[in-house]
Amino acid sequence: MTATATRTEAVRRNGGRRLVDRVARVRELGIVVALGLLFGVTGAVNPSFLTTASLRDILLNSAIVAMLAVGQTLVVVTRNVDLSVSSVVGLSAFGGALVLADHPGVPIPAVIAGCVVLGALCGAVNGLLVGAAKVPALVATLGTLYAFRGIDFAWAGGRQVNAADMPEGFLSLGTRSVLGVPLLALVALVVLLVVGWMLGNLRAGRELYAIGSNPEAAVLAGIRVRRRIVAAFVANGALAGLAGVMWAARFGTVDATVATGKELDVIAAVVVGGVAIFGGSGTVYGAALGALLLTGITSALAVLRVDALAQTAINGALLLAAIVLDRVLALRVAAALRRRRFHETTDPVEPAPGRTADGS
Amino acid sequence: MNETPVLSLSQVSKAFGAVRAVREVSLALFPGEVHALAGENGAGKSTIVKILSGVHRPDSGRILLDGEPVEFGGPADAQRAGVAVIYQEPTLFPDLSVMENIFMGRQPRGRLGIDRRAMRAGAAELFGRLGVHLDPDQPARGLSIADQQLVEIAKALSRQARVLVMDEPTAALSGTEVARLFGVARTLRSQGCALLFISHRLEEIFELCRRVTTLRDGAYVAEDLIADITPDDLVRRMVGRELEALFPKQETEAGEVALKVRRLTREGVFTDVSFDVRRGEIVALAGLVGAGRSEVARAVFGIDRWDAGSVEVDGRRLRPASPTAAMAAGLALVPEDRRQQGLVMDLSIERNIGLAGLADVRRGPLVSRAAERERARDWAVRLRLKFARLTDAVSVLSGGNQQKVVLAKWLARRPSVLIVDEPTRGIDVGTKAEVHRLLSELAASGVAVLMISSELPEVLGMADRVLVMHEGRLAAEIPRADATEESVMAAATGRSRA
Amino acid sequence: GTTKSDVAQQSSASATAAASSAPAADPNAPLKQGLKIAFLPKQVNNPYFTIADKGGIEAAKEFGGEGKEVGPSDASASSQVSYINTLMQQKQDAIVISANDPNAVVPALKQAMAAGVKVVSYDSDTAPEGRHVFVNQAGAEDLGRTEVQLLAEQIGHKGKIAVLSATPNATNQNTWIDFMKDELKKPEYKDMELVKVAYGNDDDDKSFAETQGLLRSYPDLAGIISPTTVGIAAAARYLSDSPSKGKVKLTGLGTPNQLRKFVKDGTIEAFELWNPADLGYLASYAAAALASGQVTGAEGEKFKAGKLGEYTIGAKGEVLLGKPTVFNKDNIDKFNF
Amino acid sequence: MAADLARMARRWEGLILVLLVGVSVWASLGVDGFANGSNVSFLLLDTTEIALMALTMTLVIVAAEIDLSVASTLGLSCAVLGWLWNAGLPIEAIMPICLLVGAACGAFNGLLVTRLGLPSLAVTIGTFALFRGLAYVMLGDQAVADLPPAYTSLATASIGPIPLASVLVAVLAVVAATLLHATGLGRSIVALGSNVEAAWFAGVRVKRIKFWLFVASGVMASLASLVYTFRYASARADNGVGLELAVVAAVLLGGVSIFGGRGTLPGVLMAVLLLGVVRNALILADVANEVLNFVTGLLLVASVLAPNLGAVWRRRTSPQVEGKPAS
Ligand SMILES: Nc1ncnc2c1ncn2[C@@H]1O[C@H](COP(=O)(O)OP(=O)(O)OP(=O)(O)O)[C@@H](O)[C@H]1O
Ligand SMILES: Nc1ncnc2c1ncn2[C@@H]1O[C@H](COP(=O)(O)OP(=O)(O)OP(=O)(O)O)[C@@H](O)[C@H]1O
Ligand SMILES: [Mg+2]
Ligand SMILES: [Mg+2]
Repeated sequence: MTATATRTEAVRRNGGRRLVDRVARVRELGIVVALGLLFGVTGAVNPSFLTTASLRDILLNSAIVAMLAVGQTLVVVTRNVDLSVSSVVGLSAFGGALVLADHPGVPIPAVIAGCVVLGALCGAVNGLLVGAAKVPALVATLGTLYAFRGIDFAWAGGRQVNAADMPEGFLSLGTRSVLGVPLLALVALVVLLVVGWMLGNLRAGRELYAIGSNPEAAVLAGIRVRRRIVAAFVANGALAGLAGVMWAARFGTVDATVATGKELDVIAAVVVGGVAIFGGSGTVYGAALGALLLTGITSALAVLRVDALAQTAINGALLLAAIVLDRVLALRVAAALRRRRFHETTDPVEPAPGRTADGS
Repeated sequence: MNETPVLSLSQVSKAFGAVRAVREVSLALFPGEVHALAGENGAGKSTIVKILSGVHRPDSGRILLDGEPVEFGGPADAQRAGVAVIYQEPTLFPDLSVMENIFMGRQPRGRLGIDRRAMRAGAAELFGRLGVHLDPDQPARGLSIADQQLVEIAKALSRQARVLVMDEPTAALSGTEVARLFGVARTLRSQGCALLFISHRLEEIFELCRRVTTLRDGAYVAEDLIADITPDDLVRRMVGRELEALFPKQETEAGEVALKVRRLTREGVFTDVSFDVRRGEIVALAGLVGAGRSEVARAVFGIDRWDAGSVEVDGRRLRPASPTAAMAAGLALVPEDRRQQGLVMDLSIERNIGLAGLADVRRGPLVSRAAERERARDWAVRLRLKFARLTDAVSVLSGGNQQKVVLAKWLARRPSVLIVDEPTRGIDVGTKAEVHRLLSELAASGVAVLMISSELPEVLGMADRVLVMHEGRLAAEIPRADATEESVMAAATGRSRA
Repeated sequence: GTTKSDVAQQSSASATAAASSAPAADPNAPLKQGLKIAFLPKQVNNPYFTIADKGGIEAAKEFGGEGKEVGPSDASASSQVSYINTLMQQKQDAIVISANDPNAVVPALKQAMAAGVKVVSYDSDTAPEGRHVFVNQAGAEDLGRTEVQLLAEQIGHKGKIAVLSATPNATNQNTWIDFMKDELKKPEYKDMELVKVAYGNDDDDKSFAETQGLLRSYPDLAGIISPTTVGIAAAARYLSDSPSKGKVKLTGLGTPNQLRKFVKDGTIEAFELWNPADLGYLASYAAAALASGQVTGAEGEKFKAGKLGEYTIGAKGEVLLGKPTVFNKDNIDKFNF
Repeated sequence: MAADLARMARRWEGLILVLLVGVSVWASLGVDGFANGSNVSFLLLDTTEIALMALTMTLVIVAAEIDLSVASTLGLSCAVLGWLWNAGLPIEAIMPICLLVGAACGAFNGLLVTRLGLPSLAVTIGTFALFRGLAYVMLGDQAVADLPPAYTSLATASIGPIPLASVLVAVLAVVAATLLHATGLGRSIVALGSNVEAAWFAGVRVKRIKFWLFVASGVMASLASLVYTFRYASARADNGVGLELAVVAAVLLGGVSIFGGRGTLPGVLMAVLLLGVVRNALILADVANEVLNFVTGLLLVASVLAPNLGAVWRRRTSPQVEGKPAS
């Protein structure tokens, strides 16, 4: 190759690099735009939606789902999924509440730690099934979704733990604010930042992406795939356990049905947040934004005096709109990239290559 | 040489079910020496590689590291022992950046976790050594096969291993990159690294290696010093018989135009490409890696949408972006990436062969299993496919045999225009000759063949006409008589305009 | 084709034809021993039903029968139908059911009745042709009106009020809400305005968000009625920690255990509920009376229900448990359920 | 192909079959009231809707997509039925309209997936809420119950112990199984589920096929809605809430790979039956509901675990790079 050819090529690729950076940012931009639209429009119709008190409420409402979405992201980037989170939350919430109610002597931090460990154990069951026994994650965790809930039901036997049974100090965790920010939201934020940093800056974190991106290659690269997958599930379980006690502290009334069906909300948040469901890409920040968007929609509909019967439909429509908006933005950028003679193979009109395609 | 080998195999065997892929093979790799492993497709070369890298555990026999027996429980163990491997098929993480691919698991660490700047610098340095122009931050998804292979090479180099195993690293590369790679390999050799090199291009073995071990049907045949043998000797050891001429191109009379491409443009990919292919003619599309040859083929076949221009087959214009329409018009495309584009790895051999021609084996609305199998068997035999059962998944076939399945799939359709993209990539000498004979026969029977190839001897030997692409444009059209290594390379590197 | 009006004609025709063929009741027949009575709540492991069914099983023990609770863990009509069929196969003497869908369970119940099984509905009625007797915890009308009265007292008959219900199609809740609206038409409520009926879907999260939404969109809200236990608990929890605590009044239906804390801290002044254990107890006796032939479900028949005394079957086969209890600071500690 | 089938049978379908026979024998011997005509008839009837939706769900999952909106489509179709019935339309006209509504729902999913290239999981989580929400908008809290007795009794009628609805399932199952296992279209579905790109290169009309699979899934959901409505004689907006998980569970238990490209319809049908039999037998045996859930979960995990354990053991003795997670 001649020197000139080399230089033009280098220039071309540098331009490409800046664009790639931009695309990377755009991945979360789509959802930020959607969030902006949601808050802007709702605030315009009813300004009370944008008061600090209201924003606090929304933060508080999204804290638990956001935390679950962060945990779920850990699992999803490895090309797995954990449907059992809602059952783990239920189990942990009930377990924690029961201990607090029946053994008032146990210190609160010990109860919280216990719940986290309980969640981690459930996560370990999932992790071993998926990582060691090679049961597809969807099957394994659909199974443990039923199984953990069954244990919860058997344990509760129709019992309900009420606010009056739990110590005030514990319940106040669910409502207290620090510097005007709800404590639960702070906990979620800390979890988000820590996990986000680990995924981006630790070898182990990057290896999770590698596993999800190409599992066979991960083995060949000497990555301890099994160990990493188990770890991702355990971490997700631990976060679900933490979310469980948070749930108990927040709602005060706990029975065996706590959080039933929440797994779909969590997955929706992750998917809306731009985490590729077939692994390998996406960030916890996106997932947390997804959770914020979903709870934002629920709150906005409540504030907008939308007819109750229409809420579900509008919720679904807005969810779809967010996904489509995100996709259209991504397509725009991809097209712009190609026009700048940048290397591009995945023509969005054609089926994306392989099934690893991150379709979002 | 009487040093101890760094890594050696002693009497190892490995069977997959009934297939005895490797039978009591011994092999010794010495520091400062490039050792070649030769054999036909399915001879067991890649299996040996995977034993050396800890992917497979041998059924019997021993692996010795510095003369001491070791057991590799997995790739991680082999890596720790200083073995770096470039596998036959790229093993990249498409979602991650090129530099992360290179340093996965060994990312340089700074105070706050991974030190991206150091990683970028490291990648750039490796690319510099290989003369590759890749952006370290670019995601691996979408890299051409050649670029993927180059990243694989960089990855292996970055390990600074004592043993470097390369399973057909050059199959996807053209001359320039191969030369660079060899330069790097020689440097490593002189630094005392032991190298194992596999290639179906015999001239490469003779250029780079000192010793060659030959396998046939999984069994050890011979170990020779390269200096002691000729290419013909090597072929005889591999095949066990004499081979006919390598490029038996028949002279044919070109008929009317079958494929007519006019001013075809896909923005940012290729521009203003016009050419004809006539019946009975083999037209080669040459060029450097990344010149856009495959992209033209993809567009013509309807995989990608073109932005301007037209494609006609037998005088009828093709609908853009529809492989179905292209197939109905008699077009066939053997794609360059057999794993992603050519084959459905989980499906059986017969299902893969049948996939493109389901309409031909129909009985009413149903598929006739008998007809499907008959067709598959017919073509498997014609292409000398090495297989146990037609119902085996293609994923268990060796690389070359997989390539044959892709060929069979398309030839079984009896296309009138055949586009083959790197048809002999990873195919052994014997079969390569067969593929060439086949292409030449097809042309003789009136098929118009467009052949994309990065192998100059193949281009020169097979083509009636050579089209050369440079940076997304047709740079030259050279008739067979004028086609020489020099003229083609000149056009490919943009040094001459036709 | 077949249209709605065709079906209406046919069914009215057949209804007149098939009326009075029930065998006569024998009010003096003794309660049979060893009666097998199955309780089929909307959902098992629901604390409310657990208490109710325990009451029922207790009653069965008293009269020498055998009670059990079975049922789905999701409150869906289709899974209740599976249980009805199973109970029929098991040859239970009576099924005591709280219907998730008043119509969907009817075909299966009819089959069971044809096979000789007596059917009592409690808590949430089925369509009348699907059961012999409905044990009503409290008249829908009574409940709806007293809720409004409770709240009106607390807010001084003045201001905007809202309802936080369960799902938009919860039958019980909707009937009560209709009576609330009717009650509000009376002149003494002319200063009260029902501004919104919100639906928390009996989901903690959603009920929470809906309560927040109510307070945001109606900053001058005076009170909330939540006629569902999940809703009232979530609303109480939210209010207890918001500046609106004590200002926005909350009442509705809930259990004393669940709301004890909020009554004591002043979030809730008063709320009401019947005693679920008594409800199950009465239903159990009604089932036994049916299975023993004491009653057939016709209006005016009487039966004894243990410690609760004598009950009379009213119009449309309804038996009324009695008035709900109002719970407040003064009496709440006397109850434990 | 025969060998393919034989191998499949050894792994998956064989296991499910053994379980099915085993549980049935145990239940007939050990559980009162299981082995009698009316119970069997009820058991079969009770699996109808899940079986119907599982047929198309199998095709969709084999094509490496998923449709989580089926139960909501069912609900919407029920709501349309109730609404039109209240409006006075004859039922014979309403039924085809319902099927059209199902087709429209499926087409909507299909368009979003194929035209915009959105992942079907995301799309159908969205339409899961949208379709159910539209059902609420249409029918609100009304329950339409005065449906024509001719149809409601037809839905529960049976020939001997075999319900008519099961005959419908059987006929459609034969159609679907033939389509998947014996036609070119079926081959294409399997191929594109396993490797879209290679299928596209081989001239498979990827988008068209996926689109029509979603349409089929929608139509099947509305067909199931008709059976559901008439069987329970109740059209409500919340009909069939939560069925999608049951359908997916049955399909996965039947040995279909969630990654696409692998699975057989006989396996899925046996799995649907197995789940039905286990449920029925355990309820009859008065096993508490929590145990029932636990057993369902365990069954799901164990059925995949069992064949894998062998593989795991083998891997211990000889490490080998595993491709996709076995399923
Ligand atoms: N995982 C496997 N399962 C079953 N058979 C296998 C497997 N891997 C390889 N084989 C078989 O082992 C034999 C040797 O294959 P191998 O890949 O080592 O050949 P190779 O010499 O590398 O050929 P090529 O030149 O085509 O790459 C072939 O017959 C192949 O089909
Ligand atoms: N001059 C150029 N300007 C911009 N992009 C180019 C240019 N040349 C090649 N490319 C890009 O490089 C990529 C590699 O091209 P392609 O794979 O078609 O090359 P090829 O000639 O077939 O090489 P090979 O098949 O040997 O890898 C293409 O996506 C193309 O867009
Ligand atoms: Mg090989
Ligand atoms: Mg190419």
